[in-house]
Amino acid sequence: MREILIVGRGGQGAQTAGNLLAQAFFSAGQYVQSFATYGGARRGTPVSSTIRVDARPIRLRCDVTQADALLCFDASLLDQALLNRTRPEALIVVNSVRSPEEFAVAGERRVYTIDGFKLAEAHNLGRFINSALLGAFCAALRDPPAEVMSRTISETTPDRRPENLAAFHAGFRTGEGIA
Amino acid sequence: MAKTIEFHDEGLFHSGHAACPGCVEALAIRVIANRIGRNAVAVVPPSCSAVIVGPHPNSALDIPVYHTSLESSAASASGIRRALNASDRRDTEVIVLAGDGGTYDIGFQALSSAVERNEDILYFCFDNEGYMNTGGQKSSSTPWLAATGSTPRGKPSKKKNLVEILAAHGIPYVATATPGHLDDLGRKIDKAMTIDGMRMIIILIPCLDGWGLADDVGVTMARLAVECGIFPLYEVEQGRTYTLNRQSKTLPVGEYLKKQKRYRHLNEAQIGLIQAEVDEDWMRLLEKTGSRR
Amino acid sequence: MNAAGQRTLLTGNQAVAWAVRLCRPQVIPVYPITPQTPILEQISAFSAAGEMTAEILTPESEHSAIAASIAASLTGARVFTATSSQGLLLMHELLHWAAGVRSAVVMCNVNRTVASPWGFWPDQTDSLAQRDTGWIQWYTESAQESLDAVIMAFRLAEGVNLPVMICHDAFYVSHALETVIVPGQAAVDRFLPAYSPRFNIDPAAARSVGSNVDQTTYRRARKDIGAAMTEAGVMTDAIAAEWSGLTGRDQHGAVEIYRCEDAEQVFVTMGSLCGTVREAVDSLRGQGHRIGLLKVRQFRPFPGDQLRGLLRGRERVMVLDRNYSPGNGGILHQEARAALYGMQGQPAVLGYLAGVGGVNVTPADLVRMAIESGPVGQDDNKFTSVWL
Amino acid sequence: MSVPGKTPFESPIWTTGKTDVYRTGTWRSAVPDYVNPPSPCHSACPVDGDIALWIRQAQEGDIHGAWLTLVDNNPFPAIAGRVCHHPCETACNRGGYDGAVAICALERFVGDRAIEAGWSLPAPSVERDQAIAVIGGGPSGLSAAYHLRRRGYAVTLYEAGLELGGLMRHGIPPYRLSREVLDSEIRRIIDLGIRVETGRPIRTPAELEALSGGFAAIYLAMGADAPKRLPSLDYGKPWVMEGAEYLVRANRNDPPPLGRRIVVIGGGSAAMDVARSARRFGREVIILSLEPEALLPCQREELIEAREEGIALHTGSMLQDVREKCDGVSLHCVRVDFQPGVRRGEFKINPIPDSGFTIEADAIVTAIGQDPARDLLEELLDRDGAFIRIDNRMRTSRNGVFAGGDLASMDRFVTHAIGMGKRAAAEIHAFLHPDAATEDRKRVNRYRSVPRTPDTRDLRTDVSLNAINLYYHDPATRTPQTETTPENRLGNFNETRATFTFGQAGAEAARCFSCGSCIFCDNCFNYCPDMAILKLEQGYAVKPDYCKGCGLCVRECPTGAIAMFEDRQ
Repeated sequence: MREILIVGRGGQGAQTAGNLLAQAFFSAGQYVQSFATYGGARRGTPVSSTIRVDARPIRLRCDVTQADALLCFDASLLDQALLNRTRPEALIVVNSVRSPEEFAVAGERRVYTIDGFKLAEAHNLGRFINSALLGAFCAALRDPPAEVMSRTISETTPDRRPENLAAFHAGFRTGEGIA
Repeated sequence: MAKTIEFHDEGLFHSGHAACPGCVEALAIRVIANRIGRNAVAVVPPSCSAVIVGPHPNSALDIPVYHTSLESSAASASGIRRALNASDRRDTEVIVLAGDGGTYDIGFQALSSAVERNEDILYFCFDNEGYMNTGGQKSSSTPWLAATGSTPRGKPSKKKNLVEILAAHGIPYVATATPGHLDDLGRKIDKAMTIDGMRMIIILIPCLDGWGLADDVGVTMARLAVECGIFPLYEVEQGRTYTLNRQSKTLPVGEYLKKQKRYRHLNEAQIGLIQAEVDEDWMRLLEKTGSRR
Repeated sequence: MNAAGQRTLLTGNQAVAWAVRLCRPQVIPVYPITPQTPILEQISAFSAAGEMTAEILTPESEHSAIAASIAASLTGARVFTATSSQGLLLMHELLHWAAGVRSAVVMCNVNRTVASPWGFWPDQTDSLAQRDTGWIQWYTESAQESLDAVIMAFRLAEGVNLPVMICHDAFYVSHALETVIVPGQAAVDRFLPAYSPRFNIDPAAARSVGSNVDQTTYRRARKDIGAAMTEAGVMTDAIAAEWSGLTGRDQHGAVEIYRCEDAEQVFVTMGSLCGTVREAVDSLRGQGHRIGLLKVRQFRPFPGDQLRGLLRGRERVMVLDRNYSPGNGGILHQEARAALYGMQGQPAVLGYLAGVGGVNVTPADLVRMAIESGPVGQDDNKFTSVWL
Repeated sequence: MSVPGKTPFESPIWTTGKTDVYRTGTWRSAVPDYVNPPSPCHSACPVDGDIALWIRQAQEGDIHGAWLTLVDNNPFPAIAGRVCHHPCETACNRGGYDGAVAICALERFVGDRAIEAGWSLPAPSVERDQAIAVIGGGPSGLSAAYHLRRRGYAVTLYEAGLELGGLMRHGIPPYRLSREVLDSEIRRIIDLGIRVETGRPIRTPAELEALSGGFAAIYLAMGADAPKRLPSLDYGKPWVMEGAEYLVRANRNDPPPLGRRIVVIGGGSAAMDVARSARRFGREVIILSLEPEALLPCQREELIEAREEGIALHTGSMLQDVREKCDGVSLHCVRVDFQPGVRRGEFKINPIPDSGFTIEADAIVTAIGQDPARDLLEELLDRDGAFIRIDNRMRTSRNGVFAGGDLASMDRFVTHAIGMGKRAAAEIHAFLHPDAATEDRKRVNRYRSVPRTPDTRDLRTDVSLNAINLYYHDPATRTPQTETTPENRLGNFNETRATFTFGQAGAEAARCFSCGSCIFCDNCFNYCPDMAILKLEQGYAVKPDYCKGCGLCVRECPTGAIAMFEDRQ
């Protein structure tokens, strides 16, 4: 079972990304369990989404405290408290113009950075970065398969579908390059 | 004899009920039951009505009665309404027979909501101006200066004006009535039954025990209340169109107050204050009915 | 959608809404409250899309919602409602009423902490505080179980004329998006025929209900509720067996046992915690411990006989309570101790307040607890529960 | 349900029956009863008229029915509607509200309608062999003859004069009672088949004895034709005259030549009639009465009209002596303090010192009452002062001989005489047919002589105004009769008042409270909170099982026809 953590700020699309990811894993034949941040979420406040993925039914019903992978929509959120919720060998993808080296993280955690805003703007998505980040994250995680993820985006994105798909693929290519 | 009434008793309200001798609430229920007919369901919260139409295993009414909790008449009636709608029985009338405590006070929240949703319910409030079934305590319908078990020296605040509150909701129909004007009550029931949505008829019930009256004067007292203008007979449609059913008040309030034990502590000055209040309210009502510009 | 059902991703609340849609209730009075609100919203969305045709009634309070529910049920409608926490507590008076008049309302209560202070976390004190109201109570572990439970609950409620409360935990069930098999409409229709109560509010019969009674009648009415509860205990297992046959999935009745075959120690709990316990049991079994789980699905009527049969001769029972009754500890603990009291082969019964207020309980916590409990000792039957 | 096991749901919480099983009648201590108590007008009526009933019929537009009800008790509605002193109106409950109902005027309307339409009195339903003699063709005799004839008897009416009518003809001027009306109503009675012998005075025992053999019973109603005289006056003087004589002549349009200024002494209707007749002949008239104005025995209307016609009044005054002068007489009078006595006709007077005054006049006419003739049937029948003594069944001391009217009573009113004739007929019938007549007599004396038994509700208490629910009776002023202006009254003897029009009669009839009469309005049925009133074919009954005794039916009865009584269950 893999446990994935997606964090961002309210309004950035982190929770949507989590749902899309869960849906894609489900479409790929996996069992998933996904939670979004719960309670009084407000725009700008930190939000997160957690996903458990397994080949067999998932029974565990407790908080994710040792994530295998982390997708971080906002580099400012990547603090020690967040890192403490990941395994020492966790995969971390963070939306940032900075280089991975600039992020001091403990253990054997692998940090990848991606300039989500640049990719989003390049595909006329303004500040909607979740497709691009999902692309990079899928590539780094090597799961779910790109065609399943892109189909999920295609099926569930209400508008600007071509732009989102293009941004996803661009992100995926970037992810392949850096991972 | 112009003032006698046309009334057809179909036997839908049965003898043997548990109302006090001379109770005009029972009289009102009799008229209501027979006007509404058999294709109806009644919701009754704890109140004198609940006692009157009971007790188990017998009922005084020929329509089913659901005895609900004190605060939830309007909600319960809504549930029945929706269930009937769901089985395509929209022609079945859902009525509520509640007291003022269950309407003005504890049931007010549910009532307001049902009015806001414009549920298709015909709600009768038997307004005896207090919690008479529990031996006579004040409710928000108890008039200013009336003595009750919980206001032994007279209620210090005014009676809540439920008609105006409901009118402000834009309720399709709200009317006042009394058991002293059965022809008027009957007409209002008939009219209400032609209107869709929430309808309310507030019936003043002079409580023989609670007001300190002889067994045979319930009807008389209801008429006095109207004649002195303390309880005007009127109707409001869609919250806007006001109709006054008795055009003038002809008696000083003292004629009404002095016949009731609950006011016997009043002095002439206080009666004067009540008169002034009644006069003012009457003028305001006339303005709304367009009788005075 | 085929007869076996459609695999889909749903939250626990969405699964409940789907179950409701499949059961074709005619009246649905609901008032919004976190974390129940998505149930109302999903049902409203189904209705807006024309996918279900119930009368959805949105009154000013939970109190009115349950009042309308009871009345609608007595009028012969199939009725569903949902609430949580404060909403359930506001309903309290009428919860008694619902059972007293023998309505067949099915309700989903999302277990949430009770104020004050304010919180949105999973905690079962809200529904357990309603245990004496005469409602059948089921506690579910997953979105799938909630979905199946709602369907079975209508069968049970309408079979014995008692209201049924499906309780699922806030967040861990209500908001967890998971794989759920949604059964086909035809299967549900076959399983759940239209509601036709023996008595209802109907001008044609003109019978009244709920008027004031004498002492003897009141006592008889209470005894009848007791008899219906007993009947419900039998019927629950039969209904589960029938629904298993129709869905091809294992459905459980009043209790479920997990790896208890030779267990010396048995966890006893309800709701979402069961999943975590399963992981702990597997882990402990892996370390050679003979341990299992008894999941109480049905808290009312309390399956005391089944607990006695299944726990007879075990060394130790560890009751986990995600609730707290100040002054007497965990409610399930107290009920289990009472059920097991004085029987031959009575196990030691330990109570743990695990997850009260929604605090996280991990498999590791439970493994540690089981191992650290050591050999059975004198303290193992102590009256009060222990904070975990 | 494929699940095994039987559900235990046989709920005891649903109702299975109706509340009729609870006999809430056990709660009560008092119970209403439809007693239809007498209306005050009825109790006051000298002929026991069913006033509330006939007015109710008039309200409904059934004038013929109203008339039949009227003539059940009184064959002279058109006459009574003009001359009755109407104690009914004094008693009328509406008087305490907004003015008594104009019962008398209504009666006149109905009576005139009958004359106009030519309605006949109901023929006897049986014919009897027995013959009865009625002596005296005045109101009492005619009334007795009528009621006896209606019961089937062969009646012979003996009248001393040449015309029937008695006082109605000799004593009442035509401006109050037109002769056409008088003749019509008398003729209608005679037309029932009554043998009339006029010019046949029966004054002596021998004359009476001569009749006795041929008749099963005899009713004496010769009236009081002996005028009282003022002892202080010399009736031999040409300037003194008795009122009765004056009226006989005036009514023949033959006014006595008494001069220009006439003083009439007396305060009753006869005095008024004399005065007003004299006024119509152009005389200056002054009335002098012992009674103060408030106690004048005449009717109020007469007083008012007399004044309107220019008649001066000196009430509470007594003539002390008269002095002849060359051009007439001087009446020396004094004001008096008048104290009425216990019995009718009794009084005490005390002259008020220094209150003397003088009236100059040409003549004096006294109208101070009349007595039966002193010599009448002397020695044959017991007497009671001036009157023939009768018992409470109107029997004289001689078996089979009954008496009534002014001959036997001090009540000097036409309708009293009519009423006594009616009662005499009933008593004679009872005398001749004791078995068959019980009910008949009961009916006639419905409220007067029914003995009280434990089962008799208090029938004799009149309906009071308190028993009338005024909510059902909107205020409405009394309808006045149209009157001729005073100027147009003088110089002729035309009737001064007009009969009601249909519109006026309808409006006035509608004012009647129908005191004590059930009007089948259904109020008792409609206002009963306990559905304890049963509607019958004609009327209502109380359901003893359910009546809680609240009295709401009584309170809401618009006519006071129901009353509460201690329950004897």
